[in-house]
Amino acid sequence: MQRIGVFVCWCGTNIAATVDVKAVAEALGKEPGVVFATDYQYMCSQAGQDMIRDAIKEHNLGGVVICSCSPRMHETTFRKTAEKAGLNPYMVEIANIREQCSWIHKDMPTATEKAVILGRAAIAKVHLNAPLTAGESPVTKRALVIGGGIAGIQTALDIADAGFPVDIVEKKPTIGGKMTQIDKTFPTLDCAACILTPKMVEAAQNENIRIFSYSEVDSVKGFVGNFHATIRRKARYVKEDVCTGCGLCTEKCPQKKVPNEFNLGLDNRRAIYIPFAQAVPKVATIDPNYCTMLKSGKCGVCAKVCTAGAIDYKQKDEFIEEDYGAIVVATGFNPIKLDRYDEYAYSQSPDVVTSLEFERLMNAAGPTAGTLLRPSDGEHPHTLVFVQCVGSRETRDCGKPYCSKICCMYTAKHAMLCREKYPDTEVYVFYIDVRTPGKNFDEFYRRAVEEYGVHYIKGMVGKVVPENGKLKVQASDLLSNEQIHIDADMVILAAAIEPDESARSIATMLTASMDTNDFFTEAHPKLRPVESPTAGIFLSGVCQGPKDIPETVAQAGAAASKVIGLLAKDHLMCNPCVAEANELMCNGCSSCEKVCPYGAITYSDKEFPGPNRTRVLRRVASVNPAVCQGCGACTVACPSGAMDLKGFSTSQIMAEVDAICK
Amino acid sequence: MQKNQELELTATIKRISGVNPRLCMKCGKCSATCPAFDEMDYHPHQFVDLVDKGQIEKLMNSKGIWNCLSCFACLERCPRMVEPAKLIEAVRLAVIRQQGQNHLKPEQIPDLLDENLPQQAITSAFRKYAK
Amino acid sequence: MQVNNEFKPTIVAFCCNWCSYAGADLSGTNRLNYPANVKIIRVPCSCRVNPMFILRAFQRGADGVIICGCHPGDCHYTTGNYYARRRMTLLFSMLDYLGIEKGRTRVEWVSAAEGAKFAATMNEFVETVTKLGENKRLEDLRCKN
Amino acid sequence: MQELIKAKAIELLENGTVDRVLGWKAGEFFYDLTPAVFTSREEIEKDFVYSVFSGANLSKYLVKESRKDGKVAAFLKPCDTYSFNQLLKEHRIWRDHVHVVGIACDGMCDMEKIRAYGAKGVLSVERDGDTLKLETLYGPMTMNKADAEAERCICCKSRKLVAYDEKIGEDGDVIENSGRFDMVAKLEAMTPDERYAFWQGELSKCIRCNACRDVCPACTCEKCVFDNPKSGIAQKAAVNSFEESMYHIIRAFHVASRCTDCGECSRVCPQNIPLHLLNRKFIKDINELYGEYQSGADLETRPPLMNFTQEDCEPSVVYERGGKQA
Amino acid sequence: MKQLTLSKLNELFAAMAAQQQLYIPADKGGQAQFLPYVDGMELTKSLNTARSAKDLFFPQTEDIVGFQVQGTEITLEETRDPGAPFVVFGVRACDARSFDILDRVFLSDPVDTFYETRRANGTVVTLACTRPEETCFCGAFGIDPANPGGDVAAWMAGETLYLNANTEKGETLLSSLPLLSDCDDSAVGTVQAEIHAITEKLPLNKLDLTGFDGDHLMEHFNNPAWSKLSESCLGCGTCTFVCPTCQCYDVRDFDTGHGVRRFRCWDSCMYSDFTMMAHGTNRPTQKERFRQRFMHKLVYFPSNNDGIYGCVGCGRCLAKCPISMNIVKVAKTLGEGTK
Repeated sequence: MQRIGVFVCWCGTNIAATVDVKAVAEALGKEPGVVFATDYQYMCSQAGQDMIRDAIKEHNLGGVVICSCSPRMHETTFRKTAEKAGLNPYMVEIANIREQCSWIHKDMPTATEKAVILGRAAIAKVHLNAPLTAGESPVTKRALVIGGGIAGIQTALDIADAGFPVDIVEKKPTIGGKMTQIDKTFPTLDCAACILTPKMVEAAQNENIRIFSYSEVDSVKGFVGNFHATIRRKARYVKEDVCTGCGLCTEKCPQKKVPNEFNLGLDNRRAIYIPFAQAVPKVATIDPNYCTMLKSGKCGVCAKVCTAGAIDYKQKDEFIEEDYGAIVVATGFNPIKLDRYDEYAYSQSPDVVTSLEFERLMNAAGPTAGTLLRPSDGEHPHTLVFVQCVGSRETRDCGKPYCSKICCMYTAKHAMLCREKYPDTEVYVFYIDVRTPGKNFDEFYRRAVEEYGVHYIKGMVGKVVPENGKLKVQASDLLSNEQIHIDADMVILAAAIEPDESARSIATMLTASMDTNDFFTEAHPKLRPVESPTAGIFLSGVCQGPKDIPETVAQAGAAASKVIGLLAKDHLMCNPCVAEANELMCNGCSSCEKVCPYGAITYSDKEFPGPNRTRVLRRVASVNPAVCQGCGACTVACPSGAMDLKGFSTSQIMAEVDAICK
Repeated sequence: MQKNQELELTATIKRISGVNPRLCMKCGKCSATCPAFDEMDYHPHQFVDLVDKGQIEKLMNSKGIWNCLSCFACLERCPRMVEPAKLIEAVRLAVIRQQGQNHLKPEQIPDLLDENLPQQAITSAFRKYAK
Repeated sequence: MQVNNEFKPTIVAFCCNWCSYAGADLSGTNRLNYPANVKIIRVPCSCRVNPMFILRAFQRGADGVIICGCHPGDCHYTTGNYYARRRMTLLFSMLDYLGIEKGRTRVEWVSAAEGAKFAATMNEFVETVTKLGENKRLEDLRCKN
Repeated sequence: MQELIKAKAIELLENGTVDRVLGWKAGEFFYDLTPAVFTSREEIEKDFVYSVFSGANLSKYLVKESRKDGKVAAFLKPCDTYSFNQLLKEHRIWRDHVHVVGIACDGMCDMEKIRAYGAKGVLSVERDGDTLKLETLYGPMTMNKADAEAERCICCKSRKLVAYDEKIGEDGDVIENSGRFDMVAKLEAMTPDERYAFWQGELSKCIRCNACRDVCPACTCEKCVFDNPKSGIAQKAAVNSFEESMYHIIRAFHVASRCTDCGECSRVCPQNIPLHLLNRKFIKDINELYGEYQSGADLETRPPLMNFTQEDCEPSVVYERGGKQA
Repeated sequence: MKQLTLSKLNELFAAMAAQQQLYIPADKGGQAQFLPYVDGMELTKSLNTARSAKDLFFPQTEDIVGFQVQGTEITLEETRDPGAPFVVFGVRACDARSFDILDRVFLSDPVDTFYETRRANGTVVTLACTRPEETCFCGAFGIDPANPGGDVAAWMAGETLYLNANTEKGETLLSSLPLLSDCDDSAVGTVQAEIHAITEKLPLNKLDLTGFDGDHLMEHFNNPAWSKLSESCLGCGTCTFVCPTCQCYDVRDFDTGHGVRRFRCWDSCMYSDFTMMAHGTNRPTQKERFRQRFMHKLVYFPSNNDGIYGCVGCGRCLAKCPISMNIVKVAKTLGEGTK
């Protein structure tokens, strides 16, 4: 039996107004083992803490029960207090008589009675507490970045600059992400490629960075500081280290009718391809869905023309296993599919395009070599209609309830560029609101209107009907309270953006939580915006929420600094409340191992003393305390009761049950 | 009109239609999509706005309410699921009911009977117009 | 009937530390009332709840036992509540099979943000158990006063 | 059949394949066969019996036997092989110390049923196809073998041998619609009050002799929680109706998704409590809620309680299933 | 000797039950057990009850004393059941003999007052076995199922129940029942002869017990056959708990949350924690535990009790042992060793 001290906090009037704290202290003072019981206005104050410290020393207390606010609030505070008095911090238990008692009950006798019972339960538990010491786990000084867009690249570069090795895993054949497809950037109108490609090259050349392109993360196990990932390098049927990127194969390949995803299917590429000229790594990749050699075994042209001998039709997916201390998620976004928006005729007319497609049509490296031409007939368009908020701010199921944030600005950019390059065009922008919070953003939008004469119309497009080579646009002009009709040559839809489809499975793999829109949730929306609630997982870029490039880069840097802060530590303190196997009772049945989410349980054959001085060899479980996170799943899976959880042991919980049900 | 009466009327419209006009983000897609736009004095987006503001009387006096085709295009395309067509229908009903007179009396029915008119139409018309 | 009105059931609530215990705290912070006969035991995860604990509670005089955890998919330990879900489903089914009132046991997923749901759930559960009356079918007479 | 098995046992011993043979040994009567280890031809010839009374499941003995030096041959009936597999899965048997001879079985008889049939003072039984000829203190009588069969054999789940090194006799099949859940379904259809009365009647008979646990191939803990004073639920006697419920619920829960439904618990219960109905309830629920699962059928599939899917039903499913709520 | 036509049996039961609590062997839950008599209850058709009659004098569990705990205050609480007079009808000769064995244990110094009270309260009416089972071997212990003993012995012959008082208590009981009429003592002669004819044929009735005495104690103890005999024993308590003579119990405390109930409950020497002490246990494997049980019944007990065996041949363990190991097999195997 422990010598227990009970401290009842008034929390000003928060507790004392509904709980008779004196009566609680008096009642608990009569409990077996309690040698000291008192109450005080604010136990968490310095004076309150001193009181606890002095009582521990004076009464030689072995356990402390504090009846106060939630343990989520001040458990750490009081543990530290106990530690200062020379008591093991885990000999402190909190009875939550504020959030779970005084604040929910109005009647004083009822609340007081409940507070006494909660106090008794805590006393019953403390009697069975044992001193616990937190172990340490080493930190693997390497980071993994999932996603090789601008967010991933920037994070990797910043971490690498601090001297830590980083691996980037990118599922596409090249890093660069969405930004590679963008022509110009707002509000400066500088060329996206011009600012991105140097960063891509820098990442490729940085000694601390390894790039796994055309690869995916297959599985992640472990925990903060000690993740273990398996990376699948998909077979590209080209030896990456041998290919020189000369591109001869991509010219000779007879399979010419493959939709070019880099240009969003606006033109075609070959079955063997390099996505674009500045790709990193600049190596060819064979598309197994179109390659006749891979499909039917007949062809082999690329292998014949490749002077480097880089083609390998027999290549298999390769798996790389690596340990990491931290993981950054930078999985980015995609525009939503518009096939359910019949009113805009996106599926009916090639001249109705998304803004990202429009980027390619304006880009010098795009399908039209930078000249704006109508996809349907290659004619120069004269009337362009931009529609904003397509799928954004929608509560219908085909849309997204959030604002995609970047559309107002890129639409202004597109409109402005059209008018600049082709002054003969009429450009209409239909908007609900124009949102321009950002440095030089509103000025940029105003320039589109004032300098470039873009027609901004407050209202929405109701329908687009392709008719006689024109797109009949019917829309409302809310300011003039009119319905207007425009015969447009092209309609450009500002499609909402959504997290990449791989995000959900990655979140599950990393045990990181997501919101209903599949954006990763941050540990705290204001104070910890670049960390996931799961320790060791960090968020960079649009995977956390819609962002433009400067914001993405800023968040990427912030995530990197958090990673650097983690990797700079040699050890992390472990949670001492972990599972423990009693080898004498374990029968080695593996039930616990099957339910452990962390793989913290291993088995070994050990010799034990048997009856009559014999030795018995038995298979028994042991828990790696650095890996165990203390969920307790094993304790219930174990039929023998050989598994127990420190700090939440079976006997402790049963003692609490007994005290409550008395 | 008295303020109280106004509030009551607004509540009635909301109750009949089941529409919450506050969901509207004033994008105007309803009006953009409306095939009867030119025939109406108040356009669908204004309907939502006026109901929200409680100015039902204006709507009730409007001729335009009878020009709505009830094609439900606005309802279909509204990004916020406000359903303006239902508001219009509700205003129509309110007009009919407020006039306090039966547009159709039981004794009138025999005269109206037409061999080509489905009985169901009469029953439903009676149900709708006879308070 | 009057006795029944005065009957205040003893309810044990096992709450996982990360979601439901925080949800219970939040209902306190928001001053949302629920009856004082609900007493909460903090466990790291709903998967820590051993059927033994539930039976023990009934033995010692509990009239209802509720287990609260993170919503499936949101478990702090990734999978804990999935195991808890299967275990509790089978256990409750077995208790029902033995003729013990189903209403005395319950599992509810309450997130840290669902203070209102926590209070509402507890109110509802207390009401259900109050209607069922005293736990007679899993009682241990030795533990009665 | 018995002769084939005895010859096989002798052959395995004499050709050095094994050092010991695990089988059934003759007793005072025709029916009281005891599991025993044989080490010589003489012992086997004298005492080895395989008959319709060789009901005892020998798999659990292999937990101890396989840990001894040398190799042991075990004769396992189809349902015993499921237990054997499950024990292998849980690393309880050292496979390379065991030579399993699978033997066909067409249903074991239960002496209790013969007595209940009205036979008193039975001195001998002779099987003639589907009939049993009994010699009793009070004269001869005959009965159908089917009437003497154990409940678990009447609704046998499988006559298939799922693990063996060699076999004797024809291997059978898994039996679909064995009807083994009929009684569970019948209980489920009752009102809670009726069910409660049923189980109180049954469980109150319990004398806590622990035979069900000690014979159970799924109960191979080094120390059972009910024997471990530190578990907080250790108890020696059925002191109170709660203790009986607690013991049987927890025991059934501990073997849930590991129990192969071998039926030994009910066979050995001196108080004739239908304990298999508890285990089968779990099996039936698992089959219905999480998909068909037969423990011991293979070595790979995860037991359903150590597994999950994200789409699993919620525990509230219980409120909608089963008998009506009173 | 008294007699009664069997058709009036229920009237007899009712008359007994009117005076004091009456227990009769009846069927419940598919098996026979001694149950408090209620109107219309019928005698079981089974030869004997699944559990023995010792339950009525030495129940599986009983409270010894209680403690109330209030804070740090502890008060003692008397929980003893004062009991009331009762009659148990239909005890077989074997179970009747078991009371003699239990008496030697519980009524010798120090006297077990709980048992003593119940023995004093109880009147035993035995019933001769007209249809013994093949598992019966009471004859081996000199028990005559045709002369079942007890306070009152009863026989059923044809349509008549005969009753004969053996003790004063029995005399009192019979004389209080006006239903009964007097008859000649020789009336049961025929039925006794019939019973003897059957017992002659019982396969185990002549179990040879020579050599089971103190002189051969070490020989039996060191018999190598124990390993073989015990190897299939599961270590359950079935044999112990159905046995009419097993008398070991454990004393335990149950924490009720607001106090402690100290109770005793049957224990089994087959259990691994039987007589567990701080240093561990004297009988580390099942072999030692198994040996203990049979040595006690066949050797230790007779050595200390004028040659009376601790077994009455009721045959319950033969019928109930999960693996069909039993005292007959043990006695035969050990007997070979001393021949």
